[in-house]
Formats: sequence, structure tokens, C-alpha cells
Amino acid sequence: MAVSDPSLSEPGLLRQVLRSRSLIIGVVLSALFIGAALVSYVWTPFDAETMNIPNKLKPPNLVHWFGTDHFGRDIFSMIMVGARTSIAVALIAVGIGMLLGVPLGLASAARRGSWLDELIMRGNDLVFAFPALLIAIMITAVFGPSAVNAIIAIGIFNIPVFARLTRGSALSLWTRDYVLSARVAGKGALRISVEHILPNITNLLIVQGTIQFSLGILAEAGLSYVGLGAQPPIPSWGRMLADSQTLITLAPHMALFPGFAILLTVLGLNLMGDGLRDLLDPRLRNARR
Amino acid sequence: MTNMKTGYVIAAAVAIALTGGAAQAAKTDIVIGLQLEPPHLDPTGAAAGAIDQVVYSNVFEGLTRFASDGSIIPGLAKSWEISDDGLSYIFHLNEGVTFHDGSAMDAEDVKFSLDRARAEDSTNAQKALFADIASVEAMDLATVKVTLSKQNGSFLFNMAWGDAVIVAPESIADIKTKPIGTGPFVLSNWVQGDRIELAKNPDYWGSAISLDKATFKFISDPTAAFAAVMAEDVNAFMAFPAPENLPQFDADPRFKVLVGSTEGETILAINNKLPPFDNVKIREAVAHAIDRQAIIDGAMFGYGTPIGTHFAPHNPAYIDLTALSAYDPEKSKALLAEAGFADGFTTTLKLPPPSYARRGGEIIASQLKAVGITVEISNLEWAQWLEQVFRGKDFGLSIVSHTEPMDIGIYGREDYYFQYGKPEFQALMAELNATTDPAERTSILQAAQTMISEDYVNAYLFQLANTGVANAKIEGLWANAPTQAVDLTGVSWTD
Amino acid sequence: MLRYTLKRLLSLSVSLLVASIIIFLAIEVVPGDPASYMLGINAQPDTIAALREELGLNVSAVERYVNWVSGMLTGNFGTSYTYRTPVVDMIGDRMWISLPLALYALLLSTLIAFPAGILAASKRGSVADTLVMGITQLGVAIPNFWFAMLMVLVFAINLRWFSAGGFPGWDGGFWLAVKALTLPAVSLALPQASILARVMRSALLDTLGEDFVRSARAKGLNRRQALWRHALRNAMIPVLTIIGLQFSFLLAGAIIIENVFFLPGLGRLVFQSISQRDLIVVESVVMLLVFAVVIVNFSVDIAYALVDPRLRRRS
Amino acid sequence: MSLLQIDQLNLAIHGTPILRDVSFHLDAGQIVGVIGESGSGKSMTAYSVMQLLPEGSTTTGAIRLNGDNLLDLSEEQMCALRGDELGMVFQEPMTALNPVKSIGDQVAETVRIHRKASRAESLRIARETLDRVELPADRFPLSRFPHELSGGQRQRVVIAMAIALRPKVLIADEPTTALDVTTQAQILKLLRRLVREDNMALMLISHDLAVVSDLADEIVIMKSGTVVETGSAKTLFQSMTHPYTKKLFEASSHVPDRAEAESRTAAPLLKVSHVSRDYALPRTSLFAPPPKFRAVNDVSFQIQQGESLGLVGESGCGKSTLTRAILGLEEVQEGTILIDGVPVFSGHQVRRDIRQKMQVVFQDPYGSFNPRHRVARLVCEPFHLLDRPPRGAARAEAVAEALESVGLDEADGRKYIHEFSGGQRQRIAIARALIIKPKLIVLDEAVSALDVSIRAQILDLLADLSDRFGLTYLFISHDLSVVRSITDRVLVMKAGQIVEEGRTDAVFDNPQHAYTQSLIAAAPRLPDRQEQKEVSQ
Repeated sequence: MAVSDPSLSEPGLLRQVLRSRSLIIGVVLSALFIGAALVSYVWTPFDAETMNIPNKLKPPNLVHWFGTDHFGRDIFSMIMVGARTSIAVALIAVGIGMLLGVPLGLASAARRGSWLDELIMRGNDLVFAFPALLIAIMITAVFGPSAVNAIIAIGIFNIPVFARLTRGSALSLWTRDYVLSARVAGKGALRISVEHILPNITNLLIVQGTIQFSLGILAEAGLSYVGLGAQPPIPSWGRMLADSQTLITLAPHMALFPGFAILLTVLGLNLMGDGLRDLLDPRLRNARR
Repeated sequence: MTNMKTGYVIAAAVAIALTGGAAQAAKTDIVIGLQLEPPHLDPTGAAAGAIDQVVYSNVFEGLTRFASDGSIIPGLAKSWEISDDGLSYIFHLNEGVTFHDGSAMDAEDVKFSLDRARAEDSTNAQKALFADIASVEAMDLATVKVTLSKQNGSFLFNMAWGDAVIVAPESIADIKTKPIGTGPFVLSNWVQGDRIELAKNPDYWGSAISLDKATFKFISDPTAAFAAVMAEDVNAFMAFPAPENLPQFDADPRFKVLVGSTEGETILAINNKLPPFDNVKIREAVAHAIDRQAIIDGAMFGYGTPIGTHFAPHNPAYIDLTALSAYDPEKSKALLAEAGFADGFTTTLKLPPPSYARRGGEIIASQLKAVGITVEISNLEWAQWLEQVFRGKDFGLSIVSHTEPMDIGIYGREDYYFQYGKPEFQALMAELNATTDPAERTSILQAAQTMISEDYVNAYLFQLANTGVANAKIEGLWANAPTQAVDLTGVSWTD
Repeated sequence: MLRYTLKRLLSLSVSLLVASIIIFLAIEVVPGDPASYMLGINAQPDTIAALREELGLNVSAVERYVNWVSGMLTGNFGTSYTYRTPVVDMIGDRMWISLPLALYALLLSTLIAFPAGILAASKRGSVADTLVMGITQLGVAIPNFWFAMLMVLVFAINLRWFSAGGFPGWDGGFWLAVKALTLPAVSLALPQASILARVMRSALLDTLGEDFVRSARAKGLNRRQALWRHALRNAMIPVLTIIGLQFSFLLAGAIIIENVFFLPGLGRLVFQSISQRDLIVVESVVMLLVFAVVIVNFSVDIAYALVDPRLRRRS
Repeated sequence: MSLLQIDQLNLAIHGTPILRDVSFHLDAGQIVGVIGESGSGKSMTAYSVMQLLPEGSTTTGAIRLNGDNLLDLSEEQMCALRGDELGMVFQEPMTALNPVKSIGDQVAETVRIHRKASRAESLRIARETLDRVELPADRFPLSRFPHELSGGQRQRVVIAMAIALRPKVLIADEPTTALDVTTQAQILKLLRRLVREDNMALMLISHDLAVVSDLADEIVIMKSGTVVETGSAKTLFQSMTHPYTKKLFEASSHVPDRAEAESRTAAPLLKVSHVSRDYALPRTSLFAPPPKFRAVNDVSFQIQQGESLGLVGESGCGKSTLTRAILGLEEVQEGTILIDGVPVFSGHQVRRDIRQKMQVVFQDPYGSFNPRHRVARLVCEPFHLLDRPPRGAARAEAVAEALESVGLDEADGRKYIHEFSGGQRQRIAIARALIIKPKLIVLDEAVSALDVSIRAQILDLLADLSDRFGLTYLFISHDLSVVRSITDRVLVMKAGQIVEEGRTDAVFDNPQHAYTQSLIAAAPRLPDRQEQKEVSQ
């Protein structure tokens, strides 16, 4: 992954943005769901939690656009509120991954070959070796299933991803001349990491961030599907899928809409990630032109 | 729905082509679907209901036995005499009964089984059933005399439990994996995690059975269960986990739905010692806030009968007290205000894994919220539920279905998790134990039912329905579930 | 080469030891006691104590850890609390499902990804390229348990081509068993194939841009020859890494799919054992999965050396 | 009718014009030198001949090989020609070979693609060709891999791949730019021999006038996509007409006029005594301590205040290791380095006041600057060393002064680095080095990456600055002509040791040590010294 030289403020940026199809589709899809999550704080067609048992399992109609679930709740509203959970869990998990992973990566690159580097790298391999879902299940078995535990479980497995990415790209920057001249200017490893290394790998972190964000949404859906994510009454897409499973032949709409919500959000984020990678990595951009 | 039908027609043709169309001879083997796999096959060594489902009356037999309507009929004991003071029971055993390993079943084995269950270091889950036995003597090979330390009206009933089946000392060592009983079926194969296969016992002492082979297949996932039945991978599925699919099986000519009752009183348990629930007004307010029919329709898709007290409706002694705790949110709010909680309070609702609890919990949470009581739901696994709720008594509300038969006695135990144990109730229980006359027992039972209903000890929701699905051509499967058993002795194909 | 392998083996066994300590401590913290779980609601405290004695739960934690690890080294993983059978047998039965499922899914994923990746890279920017990119984007985005649900609905319930799940066992006919594993393998393979195809494409595009491919063209090779004879082998290194990662994920990550298709695999065993608090089984299976991952990574390193002579250090 | 005839060749990529009406021709047995600075389109001409152009390129005009126009050929037909009739050699030997295939297979592949030869037959031809390019079988068996060879040896393999089938035309695109002086001389000699033996036409492309003038029969000068002048090598330098050619020629032999530094006997500014530096090699056996590689072996020298000292040597001789030690970036195992009598290293750290005395300018203009910072911030990075760095107006004023002293203006401070050319970036690097007025400036290959004309301007700037501010330079380079024109004294380094030391003119005019002699002999020189070369042949 070549480290980009030109910064974001490079002229003609807007022209490239408009030309990159995947970035536009990605941004529109992601904005759709993030928007839905934000709007859900203010307005949803029906209250996502009030039940209306006699009105249960209605297929999509003019009143309930996505139909009703097995308790008579409005699926459209649940998806809007569910977006809140999925996006919040995935976003915070990526945040944890970055906040802890990036400094670790920078430190082990700065101290290349030392015991600290070895320790961090072995630590990373160890976390990678553990099966992610099993550890998530164990965490929730110990502390009880909840959205917070899902965040911790997914967050833990983001740390080594960012640590490894940061270390790799930071290592290649440490050999650059401008880092050597900073050392000649008497700057210490910490100052160089913050002033010179970090700003030049932000592009990579943004791209990887969107990818991990989409993986986070899938992971949260998986966890709440097996009942370990956000607990009722907080709606979550994964749990909506789990509830709909036994009714799949009776009320297919109950399974289709949450599934598509996850699919389109993850697709949007991945397209945005690809678009950003093309935009920010000059080597690819030149080749495309 | 029409495209679904055409789908079947094409599918059937294709399926036949693929599987070579096995000819439909009079079948003598059956595949039963169950949700939970038994941890092992010794009914006297653990409480798991799944063990009884497989082995009760099929592999192991006790002195007495449950009939499909819940009554007690002779088992290995063909007849018995009870002394007037009700303290000594003499059982006359059937002759010529052998265990699957060929060894004879006689009074010595009965003495061994009962002594083993009531021993100091016994690991029998229902050890209390044997607590009243003082001594067991083998008068001769075919007669056993049991002397009780105090009168116990339900002793014969207790001997019918799965935990009281008769085992032999020669095969007790690895009974958990190689069960040696006296029943009409013998264990032939166990593929862990997938299925258990039973074969016909050629030299069974009792009346002949029509099945040669029975396979129990374990499918815990509700959708997979639905798919398995639809795809006819299994011939019947007992205690079907997803009541919402039953209408579809009903509408399909290939299947028939068996709806019966169980001994499972599903209650919203209230921690009587935890403020504010120690105030009866609060408990009454909770009871009135609950709409039972909405829960039955929402969680169980209509399968289940509302109950007003902790007693099985199909039992003759049952009285309908649902009116006492009818759905009346306004009254509930008034009661809350009276008790000084006008703007409500917050408590915990800890739910075990079964879907009646998880779905019922969501509905109850929203119903309680309507009257101002907000609950924090936490879904626990059985082990955690036992630890926190049952033993730790660290809960406000919980939902559980008590499937042990005739278990109203638990309201007399002080240390039981909802902590009632009112002295007057304990007196009633003592009196019940002392009487053997059926009419008297019924009046005592009814008094007990009324007391716990008026005290609003718990919010009694509904009796768990026994919902099974079977191939239309199968006869003899029990609709009711007086005990957690799948008795295959009377089952046959009607081709 | 030998010194490199020895050094790797040493660091490997150290990480395994550390992993075993972490797993054991994590399990100790899990609340809930297997004995009380087994004896159910009406059990008296004394019966529970008797069972705990029988299961050896009252032994000190350190002693249990030492027994567990020394047992593992000699292949005896101890006896399961709930099933009362040796854990090693249980794992053995379940391994015969999880391993073939993982291999089957990996095979499908590779068979789909290689041609798709090569096609997309060699015809960069063409319709085929955008098509492959589009489909793989979808493949990565679909939650595989949802995809599995839909497949069960269509293929098992409606069309009845496949059984809805369950596993007839290998002795019941090889092809029958493979057929039972097909739907689960496809739902596992879909996301993996999409990821692998994208990695294949980007690795190939990178190597096609290298100087030695231009030298090959200058020697007279046409585009296709240059790709197959020079670019492909150099693109193997990143692809091998991904395949290694995927295999270890498939082994342990199939829990949800095993549940949807009620396959009695390792994933489901661990899932049930956790709810039954059968902790000795949980410890052993997680340790085995970590061991498998470490071994897979190790063999991927060896494979690197086979592909790239630069890593083959002449003694 | 000449062998290869390019006439009125026009090339555009995605619409932007690259080549305009390029015309020249190549005859059998003739070497044509194509010279131009970066961006002049010389490589694109070569790729047009080979028809290996990037996507979106459109060409018009004609390239006739033996009469038939290559532009009309199909890809099929072109593949048949490449490697058989047309051979090509590239600039970067380190990446031109497939790392995972043996050199035997890669050379044999050319044969098997064009001839129906069996594997054994093609390997035999490969062995023969490798011998022809002086890679003998005993030290270079067919089974060797590229990573086991040096840069020069790999370039020989690339040449072998190109000439295995004795092509009529060989195109060499800057074949020796990435190589050392001595290796460069051997490769050029090899090319001349191959041309003579096979009567092959060679198009030699380079940015270095001296390299081409030694070898070529004809010379073509290119500038921004057009041919400005062509002529025979002998007469061109006398009869050159086009102003660009003159400018190019003058810049290549340019010597900045600098005041002769009078020898002072004051205490030396920098004193290096008996310095040695070891690198640990990977451990071969588990028990013995890891073997050591001595990169710098017992080096001692001094620099006087205001003096300009050159340090010359081929890659791998240890000069950059020595530089990093002097700059305090790496510790040394033996010996001491003193600045104004104070040791650079106190324990493992370097004191700030020592660092204030020296600054550095690196080689790669595109890697020397953090793309995220504005020029003003880049230039005043050394202020970090000062206890009380200037703030606000004083800081802006210091930056402006530094920029103006290197010929840029104050407004450039607000721009980002990617808005400047290579030459301007080196000026900014020099401004950065000057801003805290250090005593010593280390120039590590500071002009090697620049085009000839730009290089001349930077050398003038350096000369002017040392006169104005009395600066001391340590000038490290592998390019002898540059060192000769800018330094007072010079050190020649080989395998970690200083083999010769002395005044620059004295060392260059009559080198004492054998290695220095071979080094100077190998360096290509411009024709106006033509007569002298003939005499000493």
C-alpha cells in the first residue's frame, strides 16, 4: 500500500470526487442509513417499541411501509432505530481499534526490532489467533449480553488490525529523508511520530477505518443474531433477523428488510472505502487517468 | 401463497427423481425430532428433561408408570397393597422380566434402585421424592415391602417419575453411556450432537410393540426444525419450538398437529422479599397490568390456556381464578398510587433462554411500562439463571415455566426463589400429605390455589401447551405431556 | 532454512503457552457452576456438593491447570462434565464435520476467486472487471447467516434439493455427507470468495505493473503469457496470506452457520458447552482452535519460502 | 535505406501530446546516442519503437524496420519481432528480472518463445549467451536467482535476454544510470563489443552527455518531445547550432568560480579520528556470536572552518554510514568525532548545542519534505534546536531571509512542497539547512538526482553561499565531475577505508592509489578534452 504524498488539499480534488462512481454511491448509501439513525432520534413513523399484537405480521402496506413484526411493531421504525444501534456499536468499536491500535503501531515502528516491537507484534498475532466470535461469546457469557459488551468484543479485534497497518506504513516512512532531517533537527521519536508519521498515514487509516466500520456492522449483526448484542427493548437488525427466522415462510418481509438494511449499509461503506482509496492514493489515480 | 403450492408440485417430482422414490411399505421405523440432546442416558443421574424424553418407558421402567392422561398405572409392579395407616406399601412384581443384558429383574434390583436414590451421597436430582422412605425389604424375588417414615399421599405418583426407574447393580457403572433397562427398546447407536437410535428389544416381558426402530434427531434451531419437518427429514417433532409455524403444518395434508397440555405453569415470578414487591398492593398492581391473552397470542401464537393460579387446568382439582387478576391497567395505576409509587419504579426482569420467556418478557416489559413500571431486561443462560435468580434470589421479576407435575408444594418452601413460604400455606401442605382420600385432597388443593392467588405471590400467566407435529399416518403419540416423555410403546404407522 | 524453522517453532510454542494461560483464566472467571446446571431446579445443596466432588471441581485452580495442560500434551483433554465422555472423543467426532466443512468452503472459495480475480485483472476496466467487482462487493456485504437462511428457504424447504441441515455421518455414504455439507459450505464460501477475488485482482494488478513484466513483454511474450508465466506466481504471496487467514476463520467462525444448519461441528459444541457451563470442553476446543490457527500461519510461512526463493536462505 | 527509420513520429497519451515530429534513423553496426533531460520524451520514443505504450496512447507517422512500418503491424506480429529482431534493455537492473525465476530460465525463455527449440536446446543457447556477456558458468550457473547477483551482473543478464537471438536493433534506455562508475564503464564496453560482433544497431538513451559522447557515432538531442539537433558525435560539439544544445553542453562541463579557500591553521571544525562502525549480520549458528560486517574501518580526517571537503566512493564503500555517524544518527563502535573539539555523542544522546552546529541536505528532492507541511514550517524545523527559537514576526522574517538567500521569494513560504520542481525543492532544502546558521553543512549526494542544467545552478548557489557566509561543506557523492568542480580537498573511500586524500586538483590530475586511478579512468569525459584522451590511449 503506497503511502500517498499529495495531501487532501490538492487542487482539482472535487473533479476527482465527482468522477469516482463508487465513492458517490458509497457516500449516498452510507448517508442514507446514518441519516436514518439520526432522524430516528427526532421522528419515526411509529414508536419502534409499542406493540400491537392484533396487528402482527402484516405485509408491507400503505400504513406500515415495511409491514409489522410478530409483536405488531412497525418494521420501518425499528430499522431506523436499529440503524442507531448497529452504527453506534460499529463506530465506537472502530474508535477503540484506532485509539489503541494506532499508538501501538507507531510505538513499535519507532522502536523497530526492540523488545517493545516484538512484544506488540507477538500480542497482535495472539489476538489474531483467537477466534473472534468465540471470544465475543465468552465476554458476554461473563458480563451478560449487551450492546456495550458487543462494542468491547468487536473493538478488541480491531486493535491488531490498526496496529499492524500503522506499523507497516510507519516503518516505510521512517526511512524517508524528511524523517532523517527531523532527527538531525533534534526531534525525538515521539515528536516525529506525531508531526511527521501520523499525518502521512491518515489517508490509509481513513480507508481502513471505513472497511473496519462495515465489518463492525456485520459483526454486530452476527452477535445480536445469536442473542449477544443489544438487548430488548433496544431494536437491532441482527435480532430482528433472529426473530424473523422461524416466521420466514409465514412472513418473509420480516426477514428481508433487516437483511437488506445490513447489506446496503455495509455495501455503502465498502464502496466509500474503495472510492476514498482511489482518491487518496495517487498511484492508482494516475493509472486510472 | 399460490407460488408456494406450485413449488411443492415441482419439488415433489424432482425429489422423487433424486431419491429414487423409496416404496411406501408399511413402515416400522420412526424418526422423532427433539429440541435438546440429553447430556447422557441415566434418568436417575440428572434433571435434564431430554433424558426422560428418550428413555422413559422406552428403555427404562419404574414400579409405576404415567398413562397418556396423567393417571398412574402399573409398571414393573403388577399390583400393590397399601396398609391402612398408609405407611407400608407391598409391591408384587411381574415375573420373567429381564434387563437388556439378559440378567433377571427382581426385588433385589428394586431395593438397590430405591436405596441408591435415597443414599447420603446420591446424585439423584429429585432426591426429595425418596425422602420419606424408611426402609426397603425384598420379601422374596417377586415382592418388595417399602416402609415410609411418614404418610405420603403421592408416593405411587412419585414412583412413576423418570428419576425412580429400576436399574441393575451389574450395569450401573457406565449406565450414562450404555443404558441397561427393562423397556421395549434397546440403545443401538448414539452419534453425539446428531441422533440416538433405539432398536426393538426382542425378549421384552410386556405386550409387543409395533415399531422395530426409533431414531431421535436433535434440532435446537426453530427454523431448522421447521425445515426438517417440511422436508420430511423427521416423521414427528415433539414439543415443537416454534408455535408460529403450526398453522402451516395444520394446512398441509401431510401433517397433523397434536395440541395437548403439559404440567408447565408459566408464571411471572415476583421476588416477594425485595422491596417494593414485599407490599401485596404492588404485586397486585403488577398482576393487573398483565394482559394474558396478548402474551399467549404474541409469544405463543395462541397456544396456551390462561391460568389464575399455580395449577394445571387439565387437573380435576383446578379452579379458575383468572378473574382475581384480570387485565385492568387503571386499577393497577391506582394500586401503585396507593402504595406510594404514583410515578412508578424500575426493577429487573431476568429471562432464561426458552422463547416463551424471551418473547413473553418483551411483551410484559411493554405492558408494565404502560402503567409506569420500567424493567431492565437481561437475557441469561440456564446456568446464569440458576446462579443469579434461583439460588442468588438476585432479581425483581423473572419468567419461567414449572414443568414438574403437581408442584404447588414449592409455595410452602421458605427458601424457594420467590420467597413466599407463608405458615398458613405450609399447614395446608402438611394436611394434604396426611390425607389419601381424593375428595378431601381436592378441597385442600383448591384452598391452596385460592390462597396463593389472593396473595398475588406471582402473576400467573398461562399453562404451556404441548405442541407436537407428526406425519398424518402416525398413531399413538401422546398429545398431553403429564411428564417430559415420548412414550413410543403405543405408536404405529396406519398405512 | 532449518534455523528459521526452529526459531519460528520456539516463538510458536511460547505463544501457545501464553494462549493457554489466558484461556484458562478467562474460563475461571465465567460465573455459573456446571454441577448446579446438571441437577436442575429441585436439587438439594448436598447433592450438588456430591456431584462437584465427583466431577473434581473442588481441586485448586492451579492444579486443574497443570492437569489440563499436561493432559493435553499426552492427548487426554479430560472428561466433559455434562456428557461424562472423554473430551478428546467428542472433539474427534465434531472435527470430522468442522474440518471437511472448512476445507470444502475453502476449495469452493478458491475455485471461484482465482478465475474471477485473474479475469478482472487481465481485463482491467472492462465490463467483466466491473461485473466481478460489483458481485464481490455484494458478496462481502451479505451477512452469511442471512444468506444461509434464504438458501434454506429456497433450496431445502421449497425445492427440497438439499436436506435442511443435519449431518448423516461419513459412514452413511460419502456423497450423501458432502451433499449435506454443500449449503453450509456455499454460505461460508461466498464472503471468503469475494474477499479472495479482490485480493487476487489487486495483487495481480500490482505485479503486472512491475518492471520484470515489461521486460517479459520486451522479450516477445504477449499479455496473456506475461500474466500467466511471470505476474501470477509473484502475486501468490499476498494471496497465500489471505487463504491462511480464511482457513483459520472458517474453522472457528462457522458457529452461526453450524447453528442455522444444525451441524454438530466444533463451533456448535463450544456454543452449547458455554451455555451448559461444560468448561473443560470450552477450554480444550478453544485451545485446539488457537493451535490450528498457529499451525496454519506457520505452514503459510513455509509456503512463502516455496513460492519466493528470496526467502529460501542458502545455508 | 537505413535499418530503422523513424520519421514524423507523433505520440499523445489521453490527448496530451508527448512526441512531436520526431525523425531520425539507425543503420546496422551504428550506435546512435539520444540525449535529453527528464521529460524530453526520449524513453517514449524507445517505447514507441517497441510498441509497448501505456493505455490511451495514439501514434501517427512511421517507424520502418527494414522497410515495413511497425505502426501498421498487429500485436501478434509485434510480439514476433520483439526479442527476435528488436531487443530492449532498461534502466533499473534491480527490478528488471523476475525474482522467482532462475536467470537460466529467463534467458532461455526468449529462445523458446520465438524458436521451436526444446528446453535443453534453449538452455544451451542461454548458457552460450551468458558466457558472451561475461557471466562465466563456474560462478554464474543457470540455476542462480536474481537476488544473488549484484546490480551490474543483473544488467548483464538483462542484456543477455535481449541479445540471445542476435536482434538487428538493440534499444538501451539509460542502461548504466543506476550503476557505479567502474561498472558503468564495463557495461558500455560490453555493449560496444556486442554491436561490433553482431553488426547490430544500438539506440543508446541517456541524460549524461559525457557517457554518450564516448560511445556514440551519431547523437540526437531531444527537448520536450522534439528533436532539436542531430549530428555525428565527432563534429557535433564543434558545429552545434541550437542554443539548447549549447546550454546542455556548457552545464555538463560547468565549473562554478569559487574563491580559493586559503589554508588556515586554526583548530579544525570537524575532527574524525580512528572511527569504525560494525553491523551485526544474521546469526549463522545458534551458539557463536553473530558475525560482524565492518562498514567503516579506522577512518581519520579533519575539516577546517570555511573549507569544502569532498568524500568520493562507489556505493557500498561506507560513505553514507560515515555521514550518518557524523550527523549523530548512528553510534560508532570505535573512535571519536569532535566538532569544535566537543564529542558529538555524549553517551547515547547528541547534545542540542552540537546539533546546532551542523545541518544536512539529502539527495531525493521528492522524499526530503513532509507533504503535509507548508514550506515556511518545513524551512524553520531546525529552530527546534534553539533554546529560544524566534516567534511571530521574527520567525517570518528569518524564513523570508533564508528563502531569498537561495533565490526563492517570501511568498513561496505559504505553498505546499508538491507545487515546486526538483531544483526548487533542493533550494528549499538548502534554505532549511541555512536557517540556524550552522557551521558545517553535510551535502549527501545533494545534486545527483537533478538534471544537468539545474545541477549547474545549484552548484553555483552553493559556491556563492560558501563565499558569502564562510560555510564549511562536507560534499558526499559518487559523481567525480561534480566533486571536482566544488571541493577544495577530496577523500577517496573504498571498502570502509580512505585510500587517498589531498587537494582536489592534485588528486584528479595524478592519482597515486591504484583504485583512484581506475576510478578516474572509468569516468566518462566530454570531447573538448578529446585530444588529451587520444594521447594517453
